[in-house]
Amino acid sequence: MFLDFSFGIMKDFLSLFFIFIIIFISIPVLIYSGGYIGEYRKNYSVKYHWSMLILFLLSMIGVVLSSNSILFMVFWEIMSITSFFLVIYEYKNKENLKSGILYFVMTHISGLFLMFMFGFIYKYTGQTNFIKITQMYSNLETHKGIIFIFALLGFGAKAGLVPLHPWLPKAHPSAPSNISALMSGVMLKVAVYGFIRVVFVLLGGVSYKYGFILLFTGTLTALYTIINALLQNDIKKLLAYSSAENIGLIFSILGLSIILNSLKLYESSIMALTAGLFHCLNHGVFKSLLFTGAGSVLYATGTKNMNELGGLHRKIKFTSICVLIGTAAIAAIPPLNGFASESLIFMSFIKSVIAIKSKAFVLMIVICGTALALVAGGAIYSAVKAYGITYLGEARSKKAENIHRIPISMNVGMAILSLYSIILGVFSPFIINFISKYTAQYIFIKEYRLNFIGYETIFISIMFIVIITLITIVSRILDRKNKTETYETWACGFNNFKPNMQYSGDGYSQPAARYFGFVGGYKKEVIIKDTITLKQRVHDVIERQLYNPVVDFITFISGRIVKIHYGKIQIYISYIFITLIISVILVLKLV
Amino acid sequence: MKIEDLKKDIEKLGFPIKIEIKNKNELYVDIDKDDVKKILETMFKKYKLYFSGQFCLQDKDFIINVILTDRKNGYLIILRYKTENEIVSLQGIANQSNLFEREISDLFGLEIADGEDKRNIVKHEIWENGIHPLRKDFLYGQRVKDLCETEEYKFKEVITDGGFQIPVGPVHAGIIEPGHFRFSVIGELIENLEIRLMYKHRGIEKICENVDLNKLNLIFERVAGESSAAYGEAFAQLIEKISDFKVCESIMALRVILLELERIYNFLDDIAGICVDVGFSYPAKKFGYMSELIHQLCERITGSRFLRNAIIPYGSNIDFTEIQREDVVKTIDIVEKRFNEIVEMTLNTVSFLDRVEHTGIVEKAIAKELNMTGVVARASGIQYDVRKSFPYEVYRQLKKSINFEEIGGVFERYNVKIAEIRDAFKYIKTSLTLIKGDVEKKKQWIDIESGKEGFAVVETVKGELIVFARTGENNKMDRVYFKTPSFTNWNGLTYAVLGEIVPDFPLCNKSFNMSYSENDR
Amino acid sequence: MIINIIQSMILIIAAPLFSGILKRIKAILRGYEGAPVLQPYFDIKKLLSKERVISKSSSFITTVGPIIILSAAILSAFLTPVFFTAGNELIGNMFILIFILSIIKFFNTLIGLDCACTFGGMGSSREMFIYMFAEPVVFLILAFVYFETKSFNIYKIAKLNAVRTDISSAHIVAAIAFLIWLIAENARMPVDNPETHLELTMVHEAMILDISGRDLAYIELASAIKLAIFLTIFINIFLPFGMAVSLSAAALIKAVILYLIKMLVFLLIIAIVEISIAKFRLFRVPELIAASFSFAIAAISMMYFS
Amino acid sequence: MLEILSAVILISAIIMSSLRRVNLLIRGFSVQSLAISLVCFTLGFKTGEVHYYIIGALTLLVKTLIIPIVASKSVRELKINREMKLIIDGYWSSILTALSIATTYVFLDNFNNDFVKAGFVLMVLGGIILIGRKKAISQMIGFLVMENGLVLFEISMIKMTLIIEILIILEVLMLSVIMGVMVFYINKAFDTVNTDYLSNIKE
Repeated sequence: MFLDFSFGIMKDFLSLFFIFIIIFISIPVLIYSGGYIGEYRKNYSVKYHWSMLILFLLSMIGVVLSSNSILFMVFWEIMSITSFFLVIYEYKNKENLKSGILYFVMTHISGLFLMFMFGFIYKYTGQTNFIKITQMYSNLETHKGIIFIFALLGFGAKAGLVPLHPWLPKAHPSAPSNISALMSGVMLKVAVYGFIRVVFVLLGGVSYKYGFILLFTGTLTALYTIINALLQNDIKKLLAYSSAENIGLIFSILGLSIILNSLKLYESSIMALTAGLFHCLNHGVFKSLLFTGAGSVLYATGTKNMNELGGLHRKIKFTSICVLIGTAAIAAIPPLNGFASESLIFMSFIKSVIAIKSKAFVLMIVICGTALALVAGGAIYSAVKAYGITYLGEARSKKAENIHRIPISMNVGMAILSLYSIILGVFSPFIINFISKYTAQYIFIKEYRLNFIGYETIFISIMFIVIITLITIVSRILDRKNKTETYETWACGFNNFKPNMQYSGDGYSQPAARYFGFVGGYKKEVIIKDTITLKQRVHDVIERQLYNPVVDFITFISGRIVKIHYGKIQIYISYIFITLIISVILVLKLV
Repeated sequence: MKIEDLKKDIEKLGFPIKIEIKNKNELYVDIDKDDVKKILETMFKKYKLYFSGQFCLQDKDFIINVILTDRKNGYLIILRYKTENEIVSLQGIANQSNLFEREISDLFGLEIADGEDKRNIVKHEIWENGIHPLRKDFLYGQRVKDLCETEEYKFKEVITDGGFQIPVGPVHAGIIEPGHFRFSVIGELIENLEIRLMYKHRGIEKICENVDLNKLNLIFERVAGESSAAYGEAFAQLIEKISDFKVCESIMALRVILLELERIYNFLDDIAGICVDVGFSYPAKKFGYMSELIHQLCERITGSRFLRNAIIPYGSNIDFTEIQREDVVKTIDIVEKRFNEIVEMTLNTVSFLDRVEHTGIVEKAIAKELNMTGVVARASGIQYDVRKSFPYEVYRQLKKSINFEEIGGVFERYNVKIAEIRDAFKYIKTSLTLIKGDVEKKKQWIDIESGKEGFAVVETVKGELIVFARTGENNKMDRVYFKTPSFTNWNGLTYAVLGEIVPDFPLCNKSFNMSYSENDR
Repeated sequence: MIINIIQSMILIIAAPLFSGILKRIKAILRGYEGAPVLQPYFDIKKLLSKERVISKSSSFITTVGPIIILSAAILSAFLTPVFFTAGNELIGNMFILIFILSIIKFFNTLIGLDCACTFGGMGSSREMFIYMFAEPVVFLILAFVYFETKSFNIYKIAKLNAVRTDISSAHIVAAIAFLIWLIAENARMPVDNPETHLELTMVHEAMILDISGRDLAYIELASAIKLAIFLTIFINIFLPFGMAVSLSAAALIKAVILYLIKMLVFLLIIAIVEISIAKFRLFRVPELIAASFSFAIAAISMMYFS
Repeated sequence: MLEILSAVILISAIIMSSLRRVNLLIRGFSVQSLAISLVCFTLGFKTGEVHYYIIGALTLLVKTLIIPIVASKSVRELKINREMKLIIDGYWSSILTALSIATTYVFLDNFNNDFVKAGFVLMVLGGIILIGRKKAISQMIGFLVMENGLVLFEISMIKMTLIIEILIILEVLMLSVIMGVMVFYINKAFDTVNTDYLSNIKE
């Protein structure tokens, strides 16, 4: 038996679509990086960064293009390692190293699962070539479950599904912002690509049971992470959690697609998959935009703690406008791209239900849809919090007052991304219909000509612009008559304004913390003496309850194992001797 | 225990003291400056006295007076000590004494010797430096210039970056007097509240020293517009006490009618305010309407909507004949009937009860610690009513029991206020029977020799009002001191809102409804 | 097409009238005369001729926000059938309508945070808090409507429901869920007190505390239009009987009169609710919305699972 | 007519499941019972069977009038107007209600009668009220809601003999009277009507 090392490339729609996402998003991010990296020139090597960045991008393209599981894994590992090196780029900060190592471990766990998965596929089909596997997926029929589970664990760990997400909120804030933009905007999508490739294409669709597993995992991820996102003060942490939330959204819509597919409701299934794919693209765009925006804030002020920021709209106006577009997109404000895919997701949730016969399925889907609606509400909440606290109002600390100038290249990168966001939103019907045509053709191998959505959005966008223009003209006319005057903000006649007399990030989300605080381990700290100490503390419950015991256990075990060493040669020899005897006994017994 | 026995008992304590009884129920104890703390502690322990206030007199030296009250027997015990330039701080022994000490320190320029809290209370940042308006060398009529020389008032600051402060006031959205509230929050829950008042200090105590006694009742009534009858009563009581005069029962009953009318419209406004602040507009409008009816009644019988210039010493400044009597009876009947209906309605409305029950709780221990008096204290379970402890006019016959509730929340204050209104209806009706014949308007010249002093204690709508006065030359007062109920009760609010959410603050505030102008004397 | 534009224009122009009527009804029920029903127009006129005062801390959000808010309100009025529906319009997707209405909320909350004033932040935070809980209800109501009529297009829904004769119990339950959501979304009484002037308790008003002049006029107009739109959507989804489905004069007149009567009835209902209950405590509002949520679920269950 | 009534029944049950006011619970219960009795009358009018009328009249008399009046009287006397702390708070109990309604409808998929499902929902929601409250009187209401569900269940599904139905209603009356008396005495003895005390007695 030999391994098939035919280095063909995948040229089907799925690969091309994801390559499009990678290139489409990485161009503006690379432009952005040109300015952003300048900050590191003093302390770190820029050449190293660029080479790793290019390698990272190439490896992602490699993953998407590879038509062979071995090749796939090779590129996958290169992608993991380069991204690890990029995460720990600021290696002088100990905190970054720590989170980098967590990322490294998680990404390798992911790799391990994927290895198992491809191993199983190889075992049952004897093939590593994706096209050939597709042709003989009937061999896999009885073993789909185990492969699906490994795919979910492997790709889920990379994409950040709960409970495998803890690396996300650690690695993203540690990485330089252009890298977090790429990791969140693109790399997570590569994991989604892998999942779609394996589950939809290689396995040719799985049973609805797995669809429900996926749906629930996705919904749970979205719920858990959005609440955690809401409670964060660190912009990049908030965005990282929000990425996990969007991944949850994508995975749940994929789950819905699987369910519908296995129930032979192809039309709805295509719609769901289309919504998922389109959301991949859109999330990539607006999340990169928001991460680059966070990067600009970090560049300009040196902090990413929302409670220290504020009033940035005055100093970095262009950035703040771009980020406003990103915020509106993530908040699903029409006619931006977030709205286009989010409304499609919810529509497909409702539409799919009508066709399903089983009431229990419908119930579960409706409940998941409702939960996702809550998530959408939370997404707007956290988006408004992130934007409003960071950019609006007055500076909350000295850091936010003394601002570095932002290089033009960074602004250009962000401008391109915001332009994408608008274009993808306004012209969404074309894109959706385009994607759906090809998903039908290439993934479901069915000929369906579908128009899920009319060209209403375009019409409405035009109307919206016309109305805004009209009202602006009216306002201009009115303004000519009545002057505009600028005064201090009215503070009830109290004129001793201090920066901590405006809402803080913690305060903004406290009402929600009261209801959902337990999800984020919310705790309040109040000490009232001569001065007042008010603090909120949050931690990732899953990380603390699930990961820390494991880490502690491993530390404990390794601590014990260390004691075996005494540095005396006799002891080592005796170890060897004992081992030898035991193995001889075992061999004799067993054979 | 009779007051003579008390005097003997105190003499036995063994401190170098001088004791004097004046005006039947006032015990003046002259003590040494160094003994203050010790004597005060013994007083609290041995005689279960309550600390009610502290004020300063200026002779050659300054004389600090500590007012203690015996709520059971109705005595006032005044500890006096002479000092040149500093006050012995009672902070830690007598609760809330910091307020009084800071006030004295601001107005007389004395140092607080060893107290923790020495912040300005009357003086705001805008005041010029070195000004002490109540000193005799500060000329009457002299203005305090706006020089912004006084040091900045230190609030408790939030130091961490997650928490923040909400400054509210001094200019408010509604028609409210000035006051600054500083909430320390991290979101909605109130973790700490500081109140700063006295934005419009009027110097009434100084004015009182320079107005002829015959016109002084007008000044008294202006201390707090909402309880002008009670302040007028305090003045009448004071003058009658000093000059040992007793008016006839009809006039006494008439005064009670006016006082209770004032209580009715005030508490009607208060409960209307509570309804407004929870957005329950129907009863709010109705209560407001009833309050307006009472106001109009007041105008018909006294010529003033706020019952001003009606109660004067030695007599009555209004006629009260059969016409007025019928008017009162008729109006009260109409209002009482409507009132009971609307109250019943509010008590049956679940959404209203949900808002007011278990909101803004001041526990009994805290209320005691803050020396709270009046309705708010009675809602917290403190059974103290001046009308019962220091009965004046015909209250000895009327006031048999005290309305009180246990928990001390907004709902309890609401209930106590309702009970007070109902009581007021009852007292008015009984008082009407006590008025024999018509009362004629009769004003008598007041002329009192100098050096007389005395206290008047009155239950205003807010609580216990203690007025001290000492007569001086030229038929004028030498010193007038008001211990107003709001002065101490305000701080109850800071405890009531702890742990409540920010949107519930206006409700708690309205249920207290303390007076700003009583502070800005 | 033209009739659609006309009916939407009428809705936009009449929107302040409806809020004027609502205020007047409340005043009369509480026993006083109240302002004339045309008062909102006078207010808007007064605000339009006043100078604009903006805060030193405010950003372009304060400049752009009110314009976008008003545009979104007007745009959504153009997507709503009022008394006529042909059922084959190009526009009118409920999802788009709901999301466009959320523009108003989005910019309102940003305006709240814009002027560095605690009250604005307070209102903004509360609004978002309520909005987050209300979102699932919207989803369920849309799902219900889709299950009932197999359409997302509000014109089509209105037409289908207008010709429907039987009325199911699910329909009633869903209508109640919608009403609760409407009240929560429009900052009406048990959720927010539109009449209050206490900074600390406000939700909607707190956000626009620092807005003045024409900006305030825009926002006031937008919220009046929003209330009118929500009521119109409610009427047209749940009670569309008598709606004109063909272009005849008689049908149109009947439809207009019926629409006005329905509108007045609902304004009366809102007025009675508003004067007879006290505002909820902020943290009890989610309980109200949760009740609305269970109504919606019950409606779907009755509609779909039986 | 029947649609509106069944909507009223369900709405009242949903509202009741998240209330913490005892007198509102009682009011809701009486509205619900009124609707049920009207359902009985309507069914009687439609089918012409007498026993519907009798059940309706009994429900009207016992559950709409007697029990609510007695209960609200005891509430007024005992001054227990609300639950201090629900075991499940309002928000989550509404969510729970929603989920249980949906599940009920899904599981009772096969029955084509609305009242069967409504009856089952009432039983489940009555259970939620029964579990979620501490005060004996609201637990009693929860029990009565369950019984209402039973009535709905019966009038729609099985041809019950009239006698049994009447006996059940009378039994419920007896039960509620006994419970009321018990509640009263518990209150006298412990100064509160909290069933936590009953569990203390057990120990």
